[in-house]
Amino acid sequence: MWAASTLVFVLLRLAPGDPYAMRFEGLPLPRATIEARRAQRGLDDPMPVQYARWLGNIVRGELGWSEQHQRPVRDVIADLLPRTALLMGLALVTSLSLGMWLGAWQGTRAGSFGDQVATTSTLVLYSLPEFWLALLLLQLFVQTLGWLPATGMVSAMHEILPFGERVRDRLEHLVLPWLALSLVGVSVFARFQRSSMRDAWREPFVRTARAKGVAERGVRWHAWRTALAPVIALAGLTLPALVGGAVFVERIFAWPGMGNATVSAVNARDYDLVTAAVLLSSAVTVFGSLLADLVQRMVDPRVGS
Amino acid sequence: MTAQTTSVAPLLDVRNLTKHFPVRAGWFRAPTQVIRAVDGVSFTVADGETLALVGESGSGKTTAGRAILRLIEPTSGQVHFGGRDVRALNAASLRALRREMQIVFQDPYGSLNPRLTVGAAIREGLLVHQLAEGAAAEQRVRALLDEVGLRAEYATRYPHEFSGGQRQRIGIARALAVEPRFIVCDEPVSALDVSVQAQVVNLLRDLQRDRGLAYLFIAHDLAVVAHMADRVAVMYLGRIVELAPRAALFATPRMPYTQALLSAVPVPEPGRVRRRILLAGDPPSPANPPSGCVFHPRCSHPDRDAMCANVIPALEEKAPAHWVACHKVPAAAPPSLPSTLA
Amino acid sequence: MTSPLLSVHDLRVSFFTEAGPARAVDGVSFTVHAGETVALVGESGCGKTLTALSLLRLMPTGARLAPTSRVEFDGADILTMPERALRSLRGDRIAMIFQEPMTALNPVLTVGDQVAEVVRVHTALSGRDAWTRAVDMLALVGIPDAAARAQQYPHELSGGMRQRVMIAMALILEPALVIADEPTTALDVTIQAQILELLRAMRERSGMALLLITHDLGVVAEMASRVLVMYAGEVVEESPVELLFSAPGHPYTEGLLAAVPTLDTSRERLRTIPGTVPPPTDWPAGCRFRERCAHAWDRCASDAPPLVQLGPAHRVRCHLVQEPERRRT
Amino acid sequence: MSARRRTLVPLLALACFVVLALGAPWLAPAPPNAIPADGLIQSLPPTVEHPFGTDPLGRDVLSRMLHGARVSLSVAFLSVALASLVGTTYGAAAGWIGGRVDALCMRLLDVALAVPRLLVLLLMSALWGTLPLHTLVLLLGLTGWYDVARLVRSDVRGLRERDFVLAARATGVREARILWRHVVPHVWPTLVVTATLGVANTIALEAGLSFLGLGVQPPDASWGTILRDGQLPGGARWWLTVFPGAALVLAVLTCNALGDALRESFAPRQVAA
Repeated sequence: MWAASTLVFVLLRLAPGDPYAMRFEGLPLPRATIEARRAQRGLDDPMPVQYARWLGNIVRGELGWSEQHQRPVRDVIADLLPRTALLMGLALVTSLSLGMWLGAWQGTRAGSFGDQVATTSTLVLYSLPEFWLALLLLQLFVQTLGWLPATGMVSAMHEILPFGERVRDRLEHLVLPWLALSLVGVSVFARFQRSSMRDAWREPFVRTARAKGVAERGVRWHAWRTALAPVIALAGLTLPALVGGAVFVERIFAWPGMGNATVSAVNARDYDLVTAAVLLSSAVTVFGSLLADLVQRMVDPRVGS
Repeated sequence: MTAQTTSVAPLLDVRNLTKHFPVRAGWFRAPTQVIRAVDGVSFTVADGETLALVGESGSGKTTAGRAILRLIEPTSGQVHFGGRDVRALNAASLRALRREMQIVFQDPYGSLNPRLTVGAAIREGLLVHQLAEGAAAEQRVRALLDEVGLRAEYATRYPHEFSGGQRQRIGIARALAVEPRFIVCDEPVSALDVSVQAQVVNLLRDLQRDRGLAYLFIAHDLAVVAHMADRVAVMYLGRIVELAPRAALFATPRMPYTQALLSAVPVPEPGRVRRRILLAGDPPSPANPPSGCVFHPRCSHPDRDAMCANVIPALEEKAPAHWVACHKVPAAAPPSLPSTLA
Repeated sequence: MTSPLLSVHDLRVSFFTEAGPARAVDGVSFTVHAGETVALVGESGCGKTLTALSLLRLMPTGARLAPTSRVEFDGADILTMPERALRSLRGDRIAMIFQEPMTALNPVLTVGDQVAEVVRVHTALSGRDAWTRAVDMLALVGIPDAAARAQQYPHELSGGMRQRVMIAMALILEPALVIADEPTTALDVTIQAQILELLRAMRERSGMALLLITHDLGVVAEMASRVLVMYAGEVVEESPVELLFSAPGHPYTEGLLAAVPTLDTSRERLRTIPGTVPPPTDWPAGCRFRERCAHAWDRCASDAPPLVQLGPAHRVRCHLVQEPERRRT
Repeated sequence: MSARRRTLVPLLALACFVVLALGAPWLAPAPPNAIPADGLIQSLPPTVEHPFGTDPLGRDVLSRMLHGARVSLSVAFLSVALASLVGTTYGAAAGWIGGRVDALCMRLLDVALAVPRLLVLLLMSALWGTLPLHTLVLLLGLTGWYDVARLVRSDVRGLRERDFVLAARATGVREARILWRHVVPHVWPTLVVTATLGVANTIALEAGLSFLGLGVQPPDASWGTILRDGQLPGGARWWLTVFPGAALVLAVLTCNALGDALRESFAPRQVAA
């Protein structure tokens, strides 16, 4: 985590000029004013001092001021994060469970007709960029068929709807972003689970289980248990990609979450908010891979010993 | 303290060879433990002689073989080959020395680069030591293939087209290409079927006779060793526990471990009643070897005592040319234990 | 003679490979009586492991059994019985021990679990009782501190201990027949001695029959009462063990015995069998050993020799049986 | 489908893409940025004259797509080439040297992997303002080599212990020659497969960035910018979503299928080796 934030700091310094010079470039402001702002934000201090302050601020949770929202970055994030977490969490659970189920099914009958159909389907799904899938879903279900409400998290009249309708309204807004994120995720996990299950299926211990008189269901369970660890490791490594996918999907469905706000912040040069978003996503990634590591150790005693 | 058998300087002289592998763990790979794979091993190999290094897995025999060639850098000890201090050589002189010291590996599938033709693999040594080039090199490759009993036109084929026995012949041809005086044979026949194994054993012996080669023959199969070796060194947990001429070792093994090892070998003679010494449990881990005599926790010698548990026995000449590391074997006397094979 | 426990008749298993069809097991017939130890010997590629696997219909995918093949166990044909009946036989009446206990055991389950699973699958015992039985069995096969070891995973045990776990798993329900496929090949010689001793003791204790698949003639001599020698997918000799070693009938058996290095030979050349075992896609016509045989004559190339009864329980697949004068010395 | 055909079909498809991209100036009915002379500046659905329709500035979509292919493909190929170069060097060095150097290299890689790639790119474009094309290639390349490094490193580490490498060393072969003759040829399959899958990934990523307005900048055409034009206010224009999107998916699919097929075709040899 510390290393990741250092990396972000280095990345910030790598860019030409500095964010303040850029932000006020071309604006009819006196040079002195800009210099004053720079000094005020400590950008004139030597690099190590800046670095120490940067690190200190992060540790204290001081993420800066969002020029775009005119609020502290911390507050902006507190509002946005739960919405993104909802979307990503749902998508992750769906893709993991469905993908693992499909992949495990394929792995035990590798080469069969059903497996080939599934392999081709997941390959195509895997090749669909999330943002285009999202655009397509939007075009089809909203603009052409008109089955689902356009974008956002709730409709304009949400507050005055009765309770049942409100739930329905929320679900209707959720379904497309969830679908766009999950479909691609399913293909990722299915592809991986297939190959790890196929490998496990060829291991001699599968034959041992059969020789013991274990029924096919139990034999599949034997194989699946050993094929689990690599998939969990992958799930940890996939988080950055999922974050990336969420950015596009939120953007297209105008889902008011972190991803959407990050892109807006980039366009508005809201520099503190972008930095915070990068830091936050790194934190999620690090946490995710630590968690994956932990679960992996739980399901496979060989890992780490 | 060396097991010197000849008065002339031996071809290979290994003294107190030690290789400890650090076990690294954690983020920055700090060593947390030491595996004492080879722990103070001394022996000599004379010109044209075969010394067999036998032991079970984990005894350190393979590591010893590789450390001598500096394929693994030894932790300490001296290795002299043909009078030169192998450990003191710089990279260039070491490469030059490798013309004289070669190795044949156990796994006939892993020891040949699958992307090189057989000819290219054999030729590589000729090229790096500038022994032959072009048509001359081609000629040498064909002659080498012929010498190991393969057809010369195999030179253009790839390793996967050959059986295990044939690959092992290719590996031998590759080692012979640079005309070495000494070859470390690291379990060269363990992976082969019985009938093929016999072919390769005979080939190795023919080559030794024709070329005056010296072998360090690493093996776990005592029966093969009985057909290959002039002298035999038995390793257990990184140490040599017994070293003797072949006939003496097989007829009158003295160290209790050697006796147990010999008695464990299944003999293809049904109905023959033998006194079998069954060792209890598994060999201890080389990361945590027992104090004193490394064998003492499994030893069944009737006089086993505190000395065995606390004092490391030296490898001593208990009978002419018969070296034993055991407190309980009396020096220069008839064997204290009844021979298992008598 | 009582009816045999296991009777294999004309077992044929084939594959389709890139190089054409491979008749990996080609007309193997033999019997195993209750309490008997029979060894199946041969070099790699002779079809002995595939024969063993076929007895429980555990062949790898792609292997085909000929419709005429029969494997009768206690009167029932294993090759045609429904999957359910077969499952209740496996592990309970017929058990298997595999060569490499590292890969043959499931790496992510405790060894106690894997032994107890056999009990749970075949009996009505609860999980706890099955576990207790598993721990008792692990202790019986000589695993020290079995209750603690049962909680460990295969990679935490040594090779010898793992093979003891395999044996515990195979023997826990006291099967009538145990098929052991190279049970000691992956082990060191002193550990091999322990495992062979254990198998002998267990056999005496339970009276099980043992079909021992091995390439090691020393192991055969120590363990078996009857021997089947396989070469190129066929049984070439069947013989009581003493007779096999004292008077081998088939040139291949003879060659094999001569090629085995022994401890007390003085340093003379080993005898060898020239050439190698042909691949199963390319068995020679006539006698399959002909190309490596010192005695072969034209009849060997044209007629495939039948398995001829030579004496009581001694059968040999060689034309020399009928024309012993052809033998070259 | 046989293994051979599974490789050949996507390979031919990829070749088609390359030919279309290279031939864009001759194949395209109109220059990519030409606004119609008759002043008809509006987005029209497909007609015979404009088979894929026109964009909000009245430009011919087919022509823009053909020229966009040049940009999309060259950005992807160049940045993957850069990533492969950096990743192979880094991974091979870490794997071959081993020990503490290797451990340190891998920890650094973990750190780099912790920051999601897309967000690094977002941050950079926020700081740069707009990214010139060569900077985009550079950034995509410099953020895309982690996988290559990891895989090459694990391959090299495995190879380092192989008997045939030891045999070469025992013969007296120099380390450089061992690397070149005995290690590099075995890393090739990994590299080719990862690079192919990397191209697929990068094509999609560049399109995504351009779609967000942060990648290729107007008026230059790339598949992503055309898609972005389709989202401009003024009603649904399906032809601006479907056609460039289909091209994008086809290109990504082709590379993924090729990568999968190559991996399968390399696998048996690796097993045999």
